[in-house]
Amino acid sequence: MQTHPMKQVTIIGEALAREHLKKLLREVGAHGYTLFEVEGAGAQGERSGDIQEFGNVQVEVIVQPGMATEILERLQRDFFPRFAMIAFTSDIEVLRREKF
Amino acid sequence: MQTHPMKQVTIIGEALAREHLKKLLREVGAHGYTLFEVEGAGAQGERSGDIQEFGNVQVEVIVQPGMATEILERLQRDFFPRFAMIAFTSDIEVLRREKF
Amino acid sequence: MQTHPMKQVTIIGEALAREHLKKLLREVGAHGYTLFEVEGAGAQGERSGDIQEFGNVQVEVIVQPGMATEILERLQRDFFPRFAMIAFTSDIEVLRREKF
Amino acid sequence: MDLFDALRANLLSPVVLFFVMGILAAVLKSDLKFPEALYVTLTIYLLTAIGFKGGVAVSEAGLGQVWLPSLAAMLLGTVIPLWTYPVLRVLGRLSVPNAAALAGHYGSVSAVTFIAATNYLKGVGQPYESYAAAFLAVMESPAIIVGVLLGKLGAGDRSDALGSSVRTALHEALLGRSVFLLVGALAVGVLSGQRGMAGVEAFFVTPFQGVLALFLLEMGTVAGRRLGDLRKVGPFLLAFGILAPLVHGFLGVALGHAAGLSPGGATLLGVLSASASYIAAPAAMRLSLPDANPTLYLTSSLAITFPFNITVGIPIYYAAARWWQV
Amino acid sequence: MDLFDALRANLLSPVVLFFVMGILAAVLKSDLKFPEALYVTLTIYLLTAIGFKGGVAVSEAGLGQVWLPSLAAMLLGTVIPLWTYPVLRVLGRLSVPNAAALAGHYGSVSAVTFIAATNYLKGVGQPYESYAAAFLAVMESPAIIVGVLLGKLGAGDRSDALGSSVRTALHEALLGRSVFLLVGALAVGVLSGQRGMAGVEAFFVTPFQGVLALFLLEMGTVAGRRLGDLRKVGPFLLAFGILAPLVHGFLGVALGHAAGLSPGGATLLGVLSASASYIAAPAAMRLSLPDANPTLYLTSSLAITFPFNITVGIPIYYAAARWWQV
Amino acid sequence: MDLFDALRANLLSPVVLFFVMGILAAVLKSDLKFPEALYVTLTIYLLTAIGFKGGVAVSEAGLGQVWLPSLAAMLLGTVIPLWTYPVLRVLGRLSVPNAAALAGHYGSVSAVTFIAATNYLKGVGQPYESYAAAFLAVMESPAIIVGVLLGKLGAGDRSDALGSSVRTALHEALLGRSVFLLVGALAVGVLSGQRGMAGVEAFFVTPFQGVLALFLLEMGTVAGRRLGDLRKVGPFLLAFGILAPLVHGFLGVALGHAAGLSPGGATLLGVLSASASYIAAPAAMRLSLPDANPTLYLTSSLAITFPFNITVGIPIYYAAARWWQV
Ligand SMILES: Nc1ncnc2c1ncn2[C@@H]1O[C@H](COP(=O)(O)O)[C@@H](O)[C@H]1O
Ligand SMILES: Nc1ncnc2c1ncn2[C@@H]1O[C@H](COP(=O)(O)O)[C@@H](O)[C@H]1O
Ligand SMILES: Nc1ncnc2c1ncn2[C@@H]1O[C@H](COP(=O)(O)O)[C@@H](O)[C@H]1O
Ligand code: NA
Ligand code: NA
Ligand code: NA
Repeated sequence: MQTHPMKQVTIIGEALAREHLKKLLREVGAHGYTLFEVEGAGAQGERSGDIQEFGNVQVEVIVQPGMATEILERLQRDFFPRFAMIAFTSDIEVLRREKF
Repeated sequence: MQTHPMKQVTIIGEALAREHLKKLLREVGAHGYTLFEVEGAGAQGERSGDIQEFGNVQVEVIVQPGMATEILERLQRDFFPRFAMIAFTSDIEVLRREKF
Repeated sequence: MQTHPMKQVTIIGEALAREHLKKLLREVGAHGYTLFEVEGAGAQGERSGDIQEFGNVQVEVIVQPGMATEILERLQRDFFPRFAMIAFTSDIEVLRREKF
Repeated sequence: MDLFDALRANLLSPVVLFFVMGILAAVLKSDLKFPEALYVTLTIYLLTAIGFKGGVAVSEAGLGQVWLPSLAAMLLGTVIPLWTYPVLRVLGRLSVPNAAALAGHYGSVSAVTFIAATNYLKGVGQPYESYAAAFLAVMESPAIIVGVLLGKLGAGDRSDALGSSVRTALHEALLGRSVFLLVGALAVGVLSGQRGMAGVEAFFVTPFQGVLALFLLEMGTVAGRRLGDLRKVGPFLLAFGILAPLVHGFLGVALGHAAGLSPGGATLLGVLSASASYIAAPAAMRLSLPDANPTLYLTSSLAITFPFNITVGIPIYYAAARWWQV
Repeated sequence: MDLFDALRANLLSPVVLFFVMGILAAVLKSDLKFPEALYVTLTIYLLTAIGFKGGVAVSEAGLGQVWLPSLAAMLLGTVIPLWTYPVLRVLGRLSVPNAAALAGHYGSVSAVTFIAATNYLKGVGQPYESYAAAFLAVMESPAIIVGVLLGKLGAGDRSDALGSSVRTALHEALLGRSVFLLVGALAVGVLSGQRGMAGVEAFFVTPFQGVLALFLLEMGTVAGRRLGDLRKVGPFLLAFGILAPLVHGFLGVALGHAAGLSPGGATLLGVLSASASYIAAPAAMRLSLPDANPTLYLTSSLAITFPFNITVGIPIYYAAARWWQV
Repeated sequence: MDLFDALRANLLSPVVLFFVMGILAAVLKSDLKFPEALYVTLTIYLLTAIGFKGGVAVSEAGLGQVWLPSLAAMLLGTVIPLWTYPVLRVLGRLSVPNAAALAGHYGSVSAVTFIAATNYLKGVGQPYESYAAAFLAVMESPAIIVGVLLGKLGAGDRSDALGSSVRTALHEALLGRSVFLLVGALAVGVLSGQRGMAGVEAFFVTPFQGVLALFLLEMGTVAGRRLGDLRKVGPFLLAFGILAPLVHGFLGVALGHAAGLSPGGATLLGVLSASASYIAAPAAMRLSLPDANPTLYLTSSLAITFPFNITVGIPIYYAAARWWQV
């Protein structure tokens, strides 16, 4: 079973950023993404999911290490100042490297 | 705190594969799984969650490295040709190794 | 892009433990958490999400390694004996270490 | 109408037929699955509606008429665990926490069973005290507290630990979703009265029975999915899950009769007494009696007693209430 | 009323206008998005209600009157794929699995289109056999099975693999959510009859049209989001997605007429025959004919045929049914 | 009916009592929590219903009668931010973005408050121009745009950045879920008219008040959960959150009177003018004025002004409208 190292970038932030995040991923050229709604709490207080507009989304995107860095830089610059948000990367092993 | 290395296998794919994935996990003998609905996009286009049948599920299963490979092989052979799907593994540390 | 190593603690267990888990995280002093509802199966049988009270929640919390151990110890001691639950840690890289 | 007709009327009602259909869906492994949000929504609607209607009825009847039967109902809920517990300990050879948890479940009530019963009485044209929802409200919690106490004392707990877990149970029992909705809506009904009812009747009353039918379709799938656990609970609990409701049902009918309720009202008190909680009680027990095995109390209350009451129990208690009266 | 009025009455009905509004929401990229749970809930409600109503109607009319047209409907569903397949193969130059999958979709039915048609007939005051929901129930599955068989045999499958995938298709087709709800609710309706209807009418019948309007608002967004794929399917499927329903629609009307249905009933059989499945069939095909390209069958059934029928198809079939009669 | 009776009628209505019950649920930390899908569903239903009803009313009354008061409403929404902004800057010592964001919120409207007001008028038997929903539709967006402009110009933005963020705000304000549903449903109502209403009335009109009661139960929990933030916003915003609606309310009533509206219609214009947006505006401001602090505008609009209007504001504006008339 031949697997290939990749980076998973996880972004958790307020639902309002949803479309902006999708746009960012298109711009950097990610081949795909996965998204779901979550609740949470952090520096910017509790964000319960009862009103969609006030909730959070978690976005997971699997990319090559280089693109991971690019995404983080864009988040740092354009998103962190505006949205309640965190982001982190983790090392994963995928099948079919050409997909990512 | 004694922790033990394990593999987390994450499978993201179309909701129609749901029961088939559960079956696969039973067959390889996984002790458990976690599942939730997500939306996403990839090579096979956008899969928004508005119609269950057209949405995605994300399945997380924690297993011994050997079983992880087995699951990936089965996915490669039986699922990737039929379903919009990705899969990857990551290294984690669990408590109570005997559970997995 | 300067990133910093952190621990992600993932807890998956029955929804009834929800408030207790939040309390635990407050007590150990975690700066935040992310939570969403999942279904799953394990040693304590299948937990489908149709009745909230019978379903599962997945809690993700990003902390310094030391706090990760503390959380695991508390889970081991106070939660595992009472609730259907698993927990594990994984290594991640975050931006803005001061947030965690 | 004799017992046979009473049964027939129930088994051929859409509400019960949809329930059976739900069980079939689970047994045949159809992929019919209600989204969790729908389950929560239907619960919120049913509890709010029944509470609100009950409250309006209370404001009409006046507390003077309501307090006595309500007190009787409350007492009944409180004492049922006291004999259920020893029976389960001695005859059932169950551990202290298991017996205590089960005792709490059977002293408490199932709102859905109650609602199905009101629906049944409507169907057969039997009037009943429409403030009966107040009985439902006062019967849910006490038995849960008693059950927890039995479990803790039976385990010889140190008083402080005892205090804390009773507090947990109290919080669960009084501020848990179901009790809160029921009591809150009751209060709203009492305060706004008939005048308030006029505006919202078309939502809380008119479509009520249909919503119930849809909800029982879902409850059928939920109960059906647990039928597999019947093997796990053993013959004793199987028998208990059917005999306990019968005994408690007749007792409730008798008490209701003594408290001066109409046959309809006596039937409802019987149904409440016969029903077992499967939401509030499990939640409280998981937290306050963690050593009790959920499979036991969930299976017996949800997979045995609940279907039994919905299908044949209700008409039986009704027949008893009518037989008593003459 | 001539064709023009028939069209006007449909295009200005809230149900269709909300559908158009939904398409606009998708095209204008408004952030209007229905939660998945709401979609599932509305489907459950609509299928249960239509099935239940139909069942009650069957119990009123008696099987003697229902079996013949139902059989006709079933046959129609079974044979439609048999000529659709070669057409798609030869004229459309589609691969075996794609042609077979599409054939299955167009032989099967869209419950929502059927419901919209009953709603339209109510609107123009045209009576119809209210047991027609039975046609819907018997037409959904057979074509799917036939489609899968065509695909497998066309690919010269070894019989065992064939067996297994037909079994999958059967399971999907018979125990899939939509068929199960429809058939189950039909049975409930038959058993509980008019007497049972009385209690739940206010939920399953009275608000029905309004719920349908809301649902079509959502279906508009769903269909609208797929309009982008029209480029991908090419001119042939564009034409097919409009001509097939017309041909099948007239055929259904004619057959309904021959089977002794009223103009209203004939219209409904025409609509069923003209409609293409976009839930049950895709689900079954994804699993049993994985080599078929979902974009082709989903786009043509959901983004072409469905909107065509909802907006102009229904009134056309109705006009045909009335023209035929005179 | 004097102010006291007006207040009493409101505070004892189920709608308001359920709202209070929701606040209690949050304050008492009951685990009552509505699923997000239910919240979205209720919003969709309420906006669609109110828009559709309004549209039908417009088609009845004719644009000739509707345009003047609608224009007045629109102007009101546009100018309110113009004096609110300096007040917040000077008296409140708020930063440019905070003052601008708040100004936009209070110029815009809360659909739920409007709906509660129509419900209140129904309750006290006061007729009103049923096309008033058109005012709601035209008042939501303009103030948001003005607020964003104030914030950008106040910050001396370079015109291009200005353009882009105004465009974002425009998109949010015109294609955001609430505005789109409202305007879309209005159009549907205008096109299908009374004839279309007949079919869907049982869903969009009859149960409406009850659904509103359920929704306000939820809104109570939402508002209640934010009460904790009251400490954070300081005494000035506390006062502003109550005085601004009073001032704007009387102004709206006066303007409505001048525009020839009935006391009922004038009350509604007063309510719209007094209400503050807590969905559309926050969404737009988060994106277009990211430097504004959400805690400030969400707390004042959702935890102060909204409860104030729902409980005592509406009857006060009504009393004013009646006093004015005589
Ligand atoms: N330490 C953490 N662990 C897990 N999730 C977090 C953490 N901090 C923040 N989050 C998530 O990120 C969202 C925004 O964080 P913040 O900007 O700090 O309010 C929160 O609502 C949480 O869902
Ligand atoms: N690069 C990616 N990162 C995260 N999720 C992905 C990625 N590619 C695909 N997915 C997920 O996997 C599903 C199926 O992928 P695909 O088969 O490429 O269409 C998509 O709908 C996404 O939910
Ligand atoms: N091996 C596993 N992989 C993924 N999730 C698991 C696994 N085992 C248990 N879980 C999750 O943890 C929950 C409780 O596990 P348990 O206590 O073993 O019943 C299950 O319902 C699953 O959601
Ligand atoms: Na009981
Ligand atoms: Na067809
Ligand atoms: Na305003």
